[in-house]
Amino acid sequence: MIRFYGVSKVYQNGVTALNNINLHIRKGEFLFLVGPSGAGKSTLTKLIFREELPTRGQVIFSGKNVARMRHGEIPYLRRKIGMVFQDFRLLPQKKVWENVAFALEVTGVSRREIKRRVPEALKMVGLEDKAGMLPTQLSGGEQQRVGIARAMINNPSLLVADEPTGNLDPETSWELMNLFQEINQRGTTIIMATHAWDIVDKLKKRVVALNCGQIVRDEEGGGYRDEA
Amino acid sequence: MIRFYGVSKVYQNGVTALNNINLHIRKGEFLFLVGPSGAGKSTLTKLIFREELPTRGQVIFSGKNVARMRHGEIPYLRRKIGMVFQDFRLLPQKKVWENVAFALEVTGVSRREIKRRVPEALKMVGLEDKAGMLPTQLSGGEQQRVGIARAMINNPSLLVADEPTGNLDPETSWELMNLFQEINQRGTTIIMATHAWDIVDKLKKRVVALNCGQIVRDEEGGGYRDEA
Amino acid sequence: MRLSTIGYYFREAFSSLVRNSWLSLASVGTVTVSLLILGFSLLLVLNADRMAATLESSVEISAFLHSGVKQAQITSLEQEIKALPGVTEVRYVSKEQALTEMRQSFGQRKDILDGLDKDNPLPDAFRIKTQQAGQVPGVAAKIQTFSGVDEVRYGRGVVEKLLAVTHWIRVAGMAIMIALAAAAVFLISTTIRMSVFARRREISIMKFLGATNWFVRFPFLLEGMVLGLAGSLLAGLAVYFGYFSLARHVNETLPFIPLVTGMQYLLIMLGGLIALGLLIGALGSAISIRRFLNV
Amino acid sequence: MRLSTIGYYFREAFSSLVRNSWLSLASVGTVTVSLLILGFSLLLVLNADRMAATLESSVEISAFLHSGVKQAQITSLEQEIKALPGVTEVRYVSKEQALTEMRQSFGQRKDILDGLDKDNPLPDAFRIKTQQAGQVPGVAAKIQTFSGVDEVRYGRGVVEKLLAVTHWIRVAGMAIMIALAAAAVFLISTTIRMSVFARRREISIMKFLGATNWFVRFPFLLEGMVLGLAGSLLAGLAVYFGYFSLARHVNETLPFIPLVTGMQYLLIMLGGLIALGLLIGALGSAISIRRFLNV
Ligand SMILES: Nc1ncnc2c1ncn2[C@@H]1O[C@H](COP(=O)(O)OP(=O)(O)OP(=O)(O)O)[C@@H](O)[C@H]1O
Ligand SMILES: Nc1ncnc2c1ncn2[C@@H]1O[C@H](COP(=O)(O)OP(=O)(O)OP(=O)(O)O)[C@@H](O)[C@H]1O
Ligand SMILES: [Mg+2]
Ligand SMILES: [Mg+2]
Repeated sequence: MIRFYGVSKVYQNGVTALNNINLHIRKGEFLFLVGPSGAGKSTLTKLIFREELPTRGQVIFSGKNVARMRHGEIPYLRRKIGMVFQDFRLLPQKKVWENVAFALEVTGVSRREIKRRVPEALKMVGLEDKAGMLPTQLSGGEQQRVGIARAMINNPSLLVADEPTGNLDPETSWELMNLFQEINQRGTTIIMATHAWDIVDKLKKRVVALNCGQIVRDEEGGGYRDEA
Repeated sequence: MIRFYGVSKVYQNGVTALNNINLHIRKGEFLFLVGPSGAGKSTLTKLIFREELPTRGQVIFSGKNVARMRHGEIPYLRRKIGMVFQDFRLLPQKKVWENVAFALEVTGVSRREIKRRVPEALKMVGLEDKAGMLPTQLSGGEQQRVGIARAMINNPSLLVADEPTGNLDPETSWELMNLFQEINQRGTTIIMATHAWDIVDKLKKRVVALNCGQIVRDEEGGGYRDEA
Repeated sequence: MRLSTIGYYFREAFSSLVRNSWLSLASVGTVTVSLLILGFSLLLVLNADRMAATLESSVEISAFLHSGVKQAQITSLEQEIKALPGVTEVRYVSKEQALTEMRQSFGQRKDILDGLDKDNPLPDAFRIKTQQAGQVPGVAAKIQTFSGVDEVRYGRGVVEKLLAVTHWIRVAGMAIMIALAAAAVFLISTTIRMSVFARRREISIMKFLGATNWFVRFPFLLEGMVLGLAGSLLAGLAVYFGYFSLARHVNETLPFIPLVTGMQYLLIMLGGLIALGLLIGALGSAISIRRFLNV
Repeated sequence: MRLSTIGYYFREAFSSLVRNSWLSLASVGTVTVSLLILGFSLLLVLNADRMAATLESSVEISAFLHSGVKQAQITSLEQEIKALPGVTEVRYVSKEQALTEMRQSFGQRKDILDGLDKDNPLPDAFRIKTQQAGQVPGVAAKIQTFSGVDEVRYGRGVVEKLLAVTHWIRVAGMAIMIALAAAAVFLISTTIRMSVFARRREISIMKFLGATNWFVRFPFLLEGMVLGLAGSLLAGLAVYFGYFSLARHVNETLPFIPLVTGMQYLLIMLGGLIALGLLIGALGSAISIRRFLNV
């Protein structure tokens, strides 16, 4: 589904965030992206949905070179990807349900359908009673869950979650991980950048470890730390 | 050092975030604030440095009623408290070192002193090579560490950290926890709201557990979960 | 475009107006104030131009005839002069009428001219007006060549001065209008750009969620149009009522000064103002948003 | 206030100007454009007022004397008239001078008055000017009572009309100035308020870090002053050079129209513009920031 061919990313200030990344993520996989702070995890996810462009190399999504895409194609690429952002990125002036609904509105889903699906999604993340609030009126963990609901509502073929449990208590984190596993079983590919070692260790999925912009480990069914 | 007397907080939209909180935090203590997402941990910390005012009850800091303080006194209250915010709250237009220096600048510390202490603080959180960057050019964990450096640079008598390790890998988290223990030993009172159960369990400090705005447990040397 | 999407555009535009009420008010205020200034100075220029035209039309040529010209020749001369291009009015003044007029101009001291009645030294004359003051010298030269005409006179220095002044009034008026219209466009589009700027992060988030450029742009465009329309309608109403009460006031105290009150001019002008407001509002939003869409 | 803090204020203000270069430019632009409009219309009003004054000062009283008044009495009459309050100029015109003047006004047809030389029917007269046109009726009435004075005349209807017009010019000029100054203040302070608004989160963060209100406010105040000063200096320079080249141009093509070019007026006006820019810049920032400081 996604292939990285010799991808490097050097930011404008000269920081090399990724260095010659080669990676193949297959359809239906569940992949953990781990590594210390500043290793390049977020940068890697940003290349997939074209928030950033690679400095060298190619990122291929469903056979298309993401960097070479025409401008008109980008929105359609992004609609296939559900993104959970590390910094949430909620629309500050929209209510919780409007934030979630927005991901449907961009695709032109009917008002009726929206009214049906948004409460469902909010219920999945346990926020059905916060639908009418603004993001500024939520706790950190609640904001994070709004972001998760928004990423999943579209039934995207790929879910990219950047540190989705950083502000959540262990119980809520596990509930969400069950949700992720469920949608993964229904066919959604999942890439999750995380520091939650307990989750990674328990789930035994494919683990890609980054360090200083390079892949230092790519292990099927691995743990958070290198077992070797 | 801090006393909560029958404190309740009802937000303008009618949400009861805290309900009749009675709590006494002594000088030099290290206290973990735990509880599920939306329990009221952040709200409790916000009452201490007067981001929010209690709806009922009193918050006493060093013998002064925080809510009754004159406007001119508030800045001096806040300078005694080092705050690590859940949402970082870095000044987006200032470089990393300027963000950290700002906490000194408000108190009128000389330029020379600032030039000496800021690199020290950045080194403590492992960001000495990011001093010249803007917050938008940092990874999530790096931003979080800038916030921690800023909170500690003033040698505050109270350090309030709201989820300070949410975006950090386990190794970096532990380094920071060692730093926290060190400054705690030097006399700084520490209140830390967190979901990091492994840290809470290992450190065996005082644990105050919140649920739905009420204190459900207050245990010296306790773990993240109720052992009973 | 799907119906649900069109519904979204309108809901979005209006709820954004309400949510950003402070920015909206500031934008409407700027549009109103800028177009008020523009509107009132347009009226000032219009009136100055009208005044210039009135002044120009008061310039007269006097053509004095040889003494003893026959009545028949006078009639044919009048026809000839009337036929000249640019001539709008020809009036015959006999020597007797001329003396009476002169006497009147002397007021109470008219006895000065008492001795002249028996042997009136004044000639018969034509008084001629032209369409535009600029045609006076040419017409005068033509008339000079007609037989029976002794001497042709007009306020030589005065006409040139007058033409210079009215030319200046027109050029300056045009320059003022262009400058003020540019200033209004600048002020309004700056305000709108600032209010878009304040929401640049929102725009980038929308793009990351898969919104097309038009999907993001359209509500802003609608919002800009509403802001522009509201501001320009306010300005238009204020100009309309302000100017009419002013014109009434001027008419009472300075009845001799003719202000432009023809509805055809005013309505065109007001229509132009409102169109300008709408246009800057819509284009300003659409253009301002462009540089934030590229994510 | 510590020295290090003062240093911080200045560094902060200037680096903020650079960081927010787009907002800064927009603010400077708005200040410049608003004050340009204000400055040029101030000059317009100033010149209209000057023109009104020139018109008013051209009103003259003629006092005709009885025939046969002695030279001694004429001299004392001249003294008496000069002593009247408001009188600025008294000119004696003998009957011979009057005839010569009249002849000149007849131009080529001056032979009309040829017969009058032997028996000049015109009286000796004084021509009197007053400080203000409004004093004409009073002065005329006074002179009428002096012995030796036969009749006093002045353009009765004309003076009243003139006074009405010049009164209007002054009132309208004042109203325009006040309205435009208010508009400039509104436009500039809206822009500054928007640029503060765009940084409201920053302000609240500073407060949470223990900054006093003044610590947050002062750099904004300095920044506002710099923006206001830059904008008003630009506007001042443009008005100054624009007006002088305009005045030179007018002077060449319309030498008979006296434009105000006295430096004392212009410098006061430019000083006022710059002070206004500085003031709105500083106050606008300080006031705009207030509602975001309360955290
Ligand atoms: N916009 C940017 N401009 C410049 N440098 C950047 C930018 N974004 C990230 N970086 C740098 O690139 C490196 C990798 O950043 P990235 O955000 O990918 O890390 P990460 O693995 O997500 O870390 P974390 O776990 O802390 O979120 C870091 O050193 C960071 O400072
Ligand atoms: N500004 C606000 N206005 C209204 N309600 C708020 C506001 N801030 C928080 N709340 C509500 O108050 C409750 C407690 O919020 P708080 O931020 O204290 O939770 P928390 O314990 O910090 O949670 P988390 O672990 O997710 O950060 C939540 O239900 C939240 O929705
Ligand atoms: Mg990251
Ligand atoms: Mg919280």
